Amino acid sequence: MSTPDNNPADTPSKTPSKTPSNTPGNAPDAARTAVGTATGDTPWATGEEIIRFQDVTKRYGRQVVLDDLCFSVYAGKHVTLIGPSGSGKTTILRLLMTLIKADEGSIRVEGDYLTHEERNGKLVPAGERHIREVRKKIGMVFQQFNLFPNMTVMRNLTEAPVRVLGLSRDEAEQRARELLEMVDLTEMSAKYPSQLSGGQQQRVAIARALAMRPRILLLDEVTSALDPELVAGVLDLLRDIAHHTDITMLTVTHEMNFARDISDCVMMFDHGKILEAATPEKLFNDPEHTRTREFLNAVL
Amino acid sequence: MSTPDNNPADTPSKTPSKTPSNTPGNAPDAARTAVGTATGDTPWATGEEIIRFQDVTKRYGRQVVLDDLCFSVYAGKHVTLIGPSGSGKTTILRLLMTLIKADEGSIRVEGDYLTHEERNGKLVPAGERHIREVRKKIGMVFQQFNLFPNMTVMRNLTEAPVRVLGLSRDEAEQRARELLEMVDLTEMSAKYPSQLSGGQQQRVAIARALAMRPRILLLDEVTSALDPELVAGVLDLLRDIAHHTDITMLTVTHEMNFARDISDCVMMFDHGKILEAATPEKLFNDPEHTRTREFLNAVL
Amino acid sequence: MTWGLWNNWMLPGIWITIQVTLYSAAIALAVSFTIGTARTSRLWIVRFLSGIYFELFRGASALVLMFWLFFALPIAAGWQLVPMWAGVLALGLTYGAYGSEIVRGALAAVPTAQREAGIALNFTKLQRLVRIELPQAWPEMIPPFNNLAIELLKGTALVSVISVADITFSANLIRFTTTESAPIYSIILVMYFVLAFLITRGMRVLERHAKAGVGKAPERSGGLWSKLSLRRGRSEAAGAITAGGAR
Amino acid sequence: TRVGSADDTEGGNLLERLRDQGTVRVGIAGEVPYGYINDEGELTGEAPEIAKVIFERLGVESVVPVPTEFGSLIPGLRAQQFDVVSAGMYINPDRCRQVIFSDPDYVMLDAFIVEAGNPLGLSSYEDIVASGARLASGTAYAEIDYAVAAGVPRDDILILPDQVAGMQAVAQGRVDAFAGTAITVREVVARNAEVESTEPFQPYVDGEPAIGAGGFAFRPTETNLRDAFNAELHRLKESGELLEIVRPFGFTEDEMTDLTAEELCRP
Amino acid sequence: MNWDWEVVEEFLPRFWDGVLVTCQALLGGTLIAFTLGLVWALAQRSNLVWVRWPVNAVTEFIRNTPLLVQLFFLFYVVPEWGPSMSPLATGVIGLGIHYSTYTAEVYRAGIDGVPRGQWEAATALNLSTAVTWRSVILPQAIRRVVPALGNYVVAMLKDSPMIAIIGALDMLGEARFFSAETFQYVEPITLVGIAFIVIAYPASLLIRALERRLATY
Ligand SMILES: Nc1ncnc2c1ncn2[C@@H]1O[C@H](COP(=O)(O)OP(=O)(O)OP(=O)(O)O)[C@@H](O)[C@H]1O
Ligand SMILES: Nc1ncnc2c1ncn2[C@@H]1O[C@H](COP(=O)(O)OP(=O)(O)OP(=O)(O)O)[C@@H](O)[C@H]1O
Ligand SMILES: [Mg+2]
Ligand SMILES: [Mg+2]
Repeated sequence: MSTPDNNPADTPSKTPSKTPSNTPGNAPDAARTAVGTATGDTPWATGEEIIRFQDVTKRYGRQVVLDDLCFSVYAGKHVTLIGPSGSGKTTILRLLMTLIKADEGSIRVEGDYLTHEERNGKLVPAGERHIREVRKKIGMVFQQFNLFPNMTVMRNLTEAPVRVLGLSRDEAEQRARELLEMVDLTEMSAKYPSQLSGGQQQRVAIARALAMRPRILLLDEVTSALDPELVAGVLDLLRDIAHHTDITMLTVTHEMNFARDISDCVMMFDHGKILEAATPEKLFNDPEHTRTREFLNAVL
Repeated sequence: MSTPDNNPADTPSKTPSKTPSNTPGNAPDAARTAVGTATGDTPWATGEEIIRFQDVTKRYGRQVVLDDLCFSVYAGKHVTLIGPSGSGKTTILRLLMTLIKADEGSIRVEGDYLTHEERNGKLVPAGERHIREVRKKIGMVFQQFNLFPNMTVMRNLTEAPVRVLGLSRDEAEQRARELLEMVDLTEMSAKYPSQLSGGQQQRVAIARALAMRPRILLLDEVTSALDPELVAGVLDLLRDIAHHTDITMLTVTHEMNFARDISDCVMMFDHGKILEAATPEKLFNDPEHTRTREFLNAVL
Repeated sequence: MTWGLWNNWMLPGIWITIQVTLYSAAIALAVSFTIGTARTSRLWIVRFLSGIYFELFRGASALVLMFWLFFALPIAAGWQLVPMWAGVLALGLTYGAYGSEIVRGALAAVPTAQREAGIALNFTKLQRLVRIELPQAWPEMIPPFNNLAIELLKGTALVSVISVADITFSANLIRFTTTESAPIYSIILVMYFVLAFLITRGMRVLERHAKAGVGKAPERSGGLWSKLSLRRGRSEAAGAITAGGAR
Repeated sequence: TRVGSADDTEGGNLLERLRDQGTVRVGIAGEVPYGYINDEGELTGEAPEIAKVIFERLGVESVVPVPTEFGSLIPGLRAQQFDVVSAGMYINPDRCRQVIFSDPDYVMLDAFIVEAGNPLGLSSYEDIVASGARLASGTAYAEIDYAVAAGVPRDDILILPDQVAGMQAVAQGRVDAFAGTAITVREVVARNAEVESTEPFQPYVDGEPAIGAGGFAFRPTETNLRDAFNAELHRLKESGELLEIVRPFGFTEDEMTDLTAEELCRP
Repeated sequence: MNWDWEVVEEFLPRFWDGVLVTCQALLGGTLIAFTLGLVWALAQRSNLVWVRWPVNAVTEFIRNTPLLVQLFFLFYVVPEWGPSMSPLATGVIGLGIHYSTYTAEVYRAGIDGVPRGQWEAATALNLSTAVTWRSVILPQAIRRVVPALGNYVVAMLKDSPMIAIIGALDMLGEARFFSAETFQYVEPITLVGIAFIVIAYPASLLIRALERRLATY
């Protein structure tokens, strides 16, 4: 695994600013960096740059899963990743969530390096403390819900706020109740996950992620483990969140209608590369690449 | 478990003849017995009656899996069983192979009762000896191949002929080599099953069943555990066997084209009953029952 | 057997056996969790040292260790343990080594997804272990721990050879006084069996509670035989985590 | 739990502590008639009965038995499991290096448990060598060394846990003879008609008679207690009370002695 | 701590005698445990209730009561009405019987682990029950069984010093005897303890290797 120290290409030429420095003015430039093939309008590339992948490469053994990837996501925007199976979509989310580490390149969240920190002007591998500080900004919802089966719904929602954010149990429960109301599961708070349907579990999982008040929410095919009749409920909830909060969303989904509804930008992946990125109107109606067209024909 | 003794309806009115007594003359009659709904031509009901199910009922707990079933199969004919999942097709083959026992009714193979024998004119539960004698006439190929993993291909093919038929090892190997040539696996004889692909394993399993020179071959969805690209090879082999030997075949399959190719008769099952039996031309093109039509629409 | 023998020796013997079982089980449990979790540590040195403990005490014979603690340690170290504690320590340390394998196995069986969910919620490693992984692994540990507890109960008979007056010791004494061997040994074999049976019953209750605690339905009980059968699980052939505390 | 190690007071203050507690723990090996638990579950035997009298006179009312295996008596004493070994333990130089002894309260010859009628005519260790008979003895019994000294190969001696096992082994024909002290043997054969005791005989080691004289053992630091104990023991001997105490256990005038521990400890 | 090599030297000849006895006990115990365990396992699969039930009850009882007490029982009680045996023979039989109830479980799990399809294929090929067991079931079961059996051999090794308590002079017995005579406890018992670890550790490594080797066909 290479660190920025032994990989000069990766070391940023200018010291990254701790406070977000991107202004609307340099957004198009960032967008170009982000997606080489982005053409025409880039309305999603405005505001504060909140996630930045720079030359990120990830390998498993000899297989290159992400290939020298660059892109940025801007605060409050909703970006959807689509692409065939194995193209590396999940890998991106897992890198961001620090569940895995990149082999090359750097990832920044609000200007902070994810796995490195500056000390005396030098970039060194980050300590647990720094990583947890950055990670606080990110929440994730998994395909398989991954609720804690040993805790009631209420405990699932309050455990992390209490233990990690240091909220009092009362505060945490208050917050949890609000969230349960939002996901329409008020009466389930004393149940265990195994007593809920898949759709209910996924709604709890979304609430659990939101309970940490993340600035960024990662959603990895959150409906694909659900029975068809339960999908709509979860998608409606996510639509709600997308339209009524200013949370930045990075979504992997196969639900194209949903992607069209909520996205500011849709990125098409193939073989660990971004094939094209565009507004949903553009990408779904008039894709640049034949590969994208094929893919959309297959899934729509 | 009921025996003929405590179930009068089941005791045959005439003593079954040891030697096959059915002549072409009484075949249509037998066919009527066999399938109540058989209409029009019954070209498969000619020749020697080799299998006869009479009033066979099989239950698992309170579930009736086969419901008072009657049918016959004639020597050298190829009969295919189709029907929805759970309709009892596998159960018929397993009854014939004496892997399970019927609750009521009798099954005869070449006139011999499968699980009973006559002694001094009385029908008594059959001894191991009798059962093995009747079973010699039947071979079976399973969905999951069930090759013996602890033996080479050659041993798989020779073990039973040597131990059961009393062939010398040389004879048995000679026979095995011929069969391996037939299934096109000559060079595999020293390999272990785990070193073969699924399709190859299934071809060995077919050869293993044929090595016992059975008069009847039972085939239970022999291709459904195979990867799609391997199915054709196995079906071709079975077509070959169907067309070039005089072996009686009782096949369960979802491959309708295959069924059409090889069958003299196709029987449609539903809920443990034969819905209709007819030549493949008739059944596939002009089924009597709407249920059959629905089923065919679903699978074709 | 007279009332005097029974009252002065056998009843206290039963109590001693129960005490030795409980104390050594407590030590074994502590060792199991310490070593078991240490063996999943990220730090190689922790893994290495706990691995050494595991191999050492899994290879050691409880009886030999007990002798060593009783006879050799006082001379080697200049201070000695009360005999019962030599026995308790020897049993606790050796059976703890087997127990650590149970803990490690059960922790490894917790889905990685749970660990990842914990990371996504920003729990520390220790919080994940204590709040997520151990509570989920716990119900899975109970059946093998049941088997281990029975092995431990059987092991307590060894303390009799360092003159701790447990059931077996009392039986030897009574055999000696009455010069009758058959009745007393038959009786105490049944006693041990009854104690083992009680342990199993207790563990079943514990398991039901633990399973309910993770929202799982209690395992339906089998027929009469499974009620009488004291062993749980079928790990024998797998060879990984095993009942055989004697391993 | 640690057991406090012996204190540094010159000669030890154990006696005072025992007086305070009112109890003394005596180690016994479960050997009839020296020290054992009787049918009623109570402590008795030649040595415990003497100990009861002496400790009473020393101001310690209650004597609590700690049964242990013979081989563990000395380690157990040193490990403070009990305060006195009251098992009729023989005094010999090896043991004197580990513990200190009171003066002996009896002397004892050896005897064998043999099949009824003594078919092999065994009456000494030399007879065992000559006849090739199979010999057994108890764990850590002094008789083992006597037999070895007489020429019995050590590996041929079956070591059994105690004389009851020895009696059974002889009765079942597993061994031809079980060697023990005359009184042990006398006592145990009384319970089984299939076996009998030989006449007591004097064992020899290197031509010297090996004197089996048993006493009470104390931790080496506790000389004060030992001396106090000795004083009372001598008084019992002089008054003849000693014989009266031990007579119920099969002891006679023959077993009384004036030997001292010092003589017996001399290598 | 004072370690005296002279004591070690003095003890060594007896130690080797003890090693020999330990090996004999282990070998004998293993043979009995392996064969008797198979008998139990087959009996437990019997169709006859009056075979299955008592065998289940007896094995369950033996497995859940202490080996040490069983050894006492064999040593003191059995000779009252049966044959009388030397301590070593008693130890071998005791170890063997005790562990046979464990190996029975191993065999049972191994046999149950053979897929049902194998039985069915054997029936379809008309193989007799005897041939089915010999050629099909047991060869497959043995692969699952061998490593687990190996584990129990190691377990038996570690339980073997119990025979010292009934007077068989294995490694521990010799050490005990030596110590009782010489009052030297540290060296002999430490030596014996190390010996057990030194034998058991490579043995368990071997078993783990075997397990990996046999895991696949
Ligand atoms: N732990 C791993 N070890 C080895 N290869 C891995 C691992 N995780 C992922 N991969 C490989 O990385 C590639 C990309 O995986 P990823 O899960 O990111 O794909 P995806 O786009 O999310 O696909 P899907 O739509 O199927 O979820 C795949 O080819 C996969 O085989
Ligand atoms: N061992 C068994 N115990 C209980 N029920 C059984 C058992 N075997 C089969 N059944 C039931 O018997 C019914 C018929 O099963 P069978 O296997 O004959 O169906 P099938 O027609 O072969 O179906 P499929 O196409 O799925 O193989 C099913 O409902 C099944 O659930
Ligand atoms: Mg994915
Ligand atoms: Mg089927």
